[in-house]
Amino acid sequence: MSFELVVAILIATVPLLVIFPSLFALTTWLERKALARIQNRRGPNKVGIPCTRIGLFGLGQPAADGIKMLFKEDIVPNGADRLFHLLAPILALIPAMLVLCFLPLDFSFVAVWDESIAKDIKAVQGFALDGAVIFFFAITGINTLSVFMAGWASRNKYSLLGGMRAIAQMISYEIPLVLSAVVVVMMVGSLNAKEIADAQMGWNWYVFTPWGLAAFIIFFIAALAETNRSPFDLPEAESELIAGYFTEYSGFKFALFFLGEYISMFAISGLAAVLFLGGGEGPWVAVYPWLAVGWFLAKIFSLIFVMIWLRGTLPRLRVDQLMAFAWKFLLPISIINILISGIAWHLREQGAAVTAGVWGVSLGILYVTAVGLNKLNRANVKPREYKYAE
Amino acid sequence: MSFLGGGIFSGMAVTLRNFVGSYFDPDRLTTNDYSWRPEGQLPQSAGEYPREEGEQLSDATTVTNYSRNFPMLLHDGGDNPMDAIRCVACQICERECPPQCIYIEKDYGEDGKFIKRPAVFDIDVSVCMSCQICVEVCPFDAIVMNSQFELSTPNRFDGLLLRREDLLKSNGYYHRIHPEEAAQRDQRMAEEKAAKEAKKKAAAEAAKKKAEEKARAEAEAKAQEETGDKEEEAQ
Amino acid sequence: MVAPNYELIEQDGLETSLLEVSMGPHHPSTHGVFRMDVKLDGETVVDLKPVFGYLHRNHEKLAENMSYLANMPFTDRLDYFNSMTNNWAYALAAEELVEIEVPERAEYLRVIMAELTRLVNHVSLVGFFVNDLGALGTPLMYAFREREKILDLFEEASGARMMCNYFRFGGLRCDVPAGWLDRAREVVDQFPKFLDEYEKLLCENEIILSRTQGVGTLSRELAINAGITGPMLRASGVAYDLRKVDAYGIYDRFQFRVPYGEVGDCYDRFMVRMLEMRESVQILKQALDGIPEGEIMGKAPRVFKPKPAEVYGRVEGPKGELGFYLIADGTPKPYRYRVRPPSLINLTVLRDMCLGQKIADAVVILGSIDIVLGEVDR
Amino acid sequence: MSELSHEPLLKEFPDARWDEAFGAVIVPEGRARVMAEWLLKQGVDYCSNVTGVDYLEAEVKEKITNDAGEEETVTRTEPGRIDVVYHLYSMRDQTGPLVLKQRTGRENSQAESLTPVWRSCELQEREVFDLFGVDFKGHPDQRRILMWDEYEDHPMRKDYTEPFDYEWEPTPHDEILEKHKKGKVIF
Repeated sequence: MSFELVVAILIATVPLLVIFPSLFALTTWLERKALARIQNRRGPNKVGIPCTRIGLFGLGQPAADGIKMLFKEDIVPNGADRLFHLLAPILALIPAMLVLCFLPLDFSFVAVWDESIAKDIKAVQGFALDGAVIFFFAITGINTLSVFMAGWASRNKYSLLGGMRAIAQMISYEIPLVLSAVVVVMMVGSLNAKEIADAQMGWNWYVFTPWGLAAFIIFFIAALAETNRSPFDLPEAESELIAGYFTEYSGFKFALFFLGEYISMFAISGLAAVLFLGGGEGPWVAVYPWLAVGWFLAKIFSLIFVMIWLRGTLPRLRVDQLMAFAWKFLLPISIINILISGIAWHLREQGAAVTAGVWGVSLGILYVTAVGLNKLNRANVKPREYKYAE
Repeated sequence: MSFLGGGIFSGMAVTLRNFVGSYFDPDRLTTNDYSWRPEGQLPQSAGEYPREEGEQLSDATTVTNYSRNFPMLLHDGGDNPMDAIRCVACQICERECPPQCIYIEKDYGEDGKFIKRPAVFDIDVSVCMSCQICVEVCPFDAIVMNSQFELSTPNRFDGLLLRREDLLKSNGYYHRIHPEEAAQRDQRMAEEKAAKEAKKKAAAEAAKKKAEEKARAEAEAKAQEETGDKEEEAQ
Repeated sequence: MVAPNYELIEQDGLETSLLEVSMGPHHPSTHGVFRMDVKLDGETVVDLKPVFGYLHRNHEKLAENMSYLANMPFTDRLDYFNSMTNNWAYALAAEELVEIEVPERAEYLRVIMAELTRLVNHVSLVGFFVNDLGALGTPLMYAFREREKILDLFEEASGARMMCNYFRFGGLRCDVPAGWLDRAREVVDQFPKFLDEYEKLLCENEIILSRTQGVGTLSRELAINAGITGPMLRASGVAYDLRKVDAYGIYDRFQFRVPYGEVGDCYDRFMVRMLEMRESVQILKQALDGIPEGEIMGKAPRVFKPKPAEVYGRVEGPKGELGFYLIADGTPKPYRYRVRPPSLINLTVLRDMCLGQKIADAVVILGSIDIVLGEVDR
Repeated sequence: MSELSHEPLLKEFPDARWDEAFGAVIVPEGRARVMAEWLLKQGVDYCSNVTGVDYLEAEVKEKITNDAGEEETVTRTEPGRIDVVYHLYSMRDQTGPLVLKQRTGRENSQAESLTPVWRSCELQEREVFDLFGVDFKGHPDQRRILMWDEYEDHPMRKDYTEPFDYEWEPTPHDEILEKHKKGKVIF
């Protein structure tokens, strides 16, 4: 292995390992701050630079939390499976970090001094892989295992219930997640993340097409469920299961779980940005290629803000409703969406009139399907009128 | 619900309005900012908190003009507050206190004679429940509610036992923390005092009158006797 | 919903056992130190046994060793959300013992305080209820934002925010300070605006609808037979409100309606409380407009020493019928003092409502009953 | 609210006694369940409050007219008893209250459970069982409710004495409690 190749590999991977964990810290702060503002509170605003009274809007909070987590006692319940109890958080973090390399973050602009290194960087980047999207889903699947491991190894009934819920939920929601990604893959004809992003150049984002929009919404909902975010945070449902599968975790193991969860949030938002929001595309990217990374992160953050916003607004679904929602609502609608997008692909480039017709019809079909499925599933659920006695 | 997911969107609109509103509308940002205060300055308001161990809020610190926390004893000023203490150690509050947190011992002078003031007046604030019953039953307006809320201490036994000296506060302080209530109380006390004095005066006058009448009657009787005597003498 | 036959499962040769979970005494959503011993088949509740008493302090025995007046502050601590209505119920019973006339202004102020308390209780209950549904405290924080304004009013009037200790036999402890009525009017006028926002946030939310409708249905017959009172009874379709039935105090002077549901599920219980708040605002507006000047204390005896008698005084507390049963024996202490706690008696049907539901619903049903452990355990 | 008259009840059950002083119907022994079922049929559908009252053995001074027609003050010993008090209302007719009292001795206290008639008695009768030690016949689930299962005594009885507190620790508050115990602070 030549020295240049080592440099190239380092440049391609190290930023991922640096940027995202530090963004994790920022995101915890952001989430707490945004939730606080939604709830008319201030949020963390005291921890800033140590030994001074400079608050910096509480930006020191994540660091303080991290230090606290590191020094906390690591408690393993008596009778728990120590090995799996230890492995679970590690296994939660590894796949989350691994999938980051399938995001089309092109760091080749760093190597301005050597054209060949830039070329090498491009060659070793994971997203250039032909099956990047498949790899992405395959590796995120491991996450399920870690959650169940944690739930089972904790020797706690709440953890067990949380683990069982997590498995059912993650397996169910993987299907609409993949099926909605299939729409884009069909349109592009490639599983290569770079090519998918490039296909949306010139503001041809898939979210701006009816099938793309539907697929994006399904993808986003399924992504919420995959990352255990509200309103699908049943595995860690606080009001029912204390903290679900990590009830018995403390200290650094808990921090690892937390980190893994946030990194998979980044990863899945990143994939959504690649598939539907044009990857790193944005104004002035052609002039400054490094801006692509910025735009990409901006898209990720706006998706994450929506996640936080939803968390601040919505209560949680129930287990049976959650499963019903995946199998009776998201799955049929995503299959219909695939059919629609297939037909639309065949009718592409047939003139503006045909395109408009296809758009109108597919929007109509999708909306009617959604409303119909909703009626079927929740026939008796509607607001009521109330009577008064004088 | 006009369209699919309409309820969720209207909810999200509400939270977004609160999110944005919290930056502009003070009504939507209700929590206190416990901001740092300058070095060497005592905390002045409810939003400020003791920083160093043993540091208490300044005497003027109250939550609002109406809030109550723990009882305090009033004195009417002077160099030695113990001389002007209103409490006469009648022990009514001790008897009526629902959680029984007051402890009083009467003060006896060197000659063993009861001086109308407490020798010991303790309130265990770890037991006190701030119910204000003692204030209501006190016939001498000697005990009222303080509103100083910062009483944290590292010692949970003796540190939370307020002695007579800790409890003594001047009437002026009372006026500062509860202006309305104090004014009303003073007015009522003045009225009662005036009524009492009027009554006393009336009683004194009545007594005087009675005495005068008696004197006059006696004088008359005497005079009569004298005249009788004289008459007798004359006869 | 019919629970499956567990004997059959055993016969198949499969070794199955039910998962027994002890929810509580420290669980995030048991509203205090309350325990539910739940037997689960998967996620479905097969059996449920409520366990009480962690907060028991024998309130009744305490009161029997204390003078009538000295017990007043202890009633604050029963249902610590509604100290004003607790005070009122106790004062009502004691006033019946010695037959004191309460002055007009005091009656008006009592109604104002009780209805403000109802707003405080319902608004924070709805917040807690949605919290149990899994919302991250946002509705609760909005509820507390409004509650603070009312608690400020309480503080100005009585000196304390929650443990008010404001009512006395024959009236109130002190008059409200100058300008208080205007401030109260302002708060009351602002309240419907907040209710609009709250309803927009919650009442049509699809997730809340599907989580609460058809969950924990309580039939009308069982509700009456089990002595359920308050909003929970009205949600089951019985428009029985002591403010109308007993018309204690001066409630017969106000125009207000009693909302009631038909199904008796969690959604009805939630909505009945939302609607009741609007009616309370109506009462408050009328009371604030009609309040006269005058005395606030009736001619109460200096030493409260009632003749031997038995009374049972009850008011419509925010949680249900709060009753005080007093037996006087001619001494300054009550011979027997009994609280009829609505929270405890409403818990009678917890098991009936939870059977066959999911474990997540058990939490929601408990939330919709509206218990305060200070009152359940006393 | 209009009164719920006790007259029909007394007519139906002539052995029941009306206690004028306290406005309560004293239920004859062993008839509580039958009476309750009859009342439920009459529309008394809501049992609001169930509680116990403990009366210690007491000397009562009574003015009676003796055989000779003279007024005389007699001292007699009233035996201790426990009353189980029920406050009944009718939600159907919006009337009430009607007070029922079951009387039982202080030793081996027994009463009939009305839980099968009114479910609202369930937890309250458990509470009376717990705090007063009245055994309710026919109660479906009679366990301690507020005290823990292993607890022996019945705290709401008037002759209850507090057990030794193992977690006791000295506080400055002890002096005043001592004073109260000695009776220096008089009520």
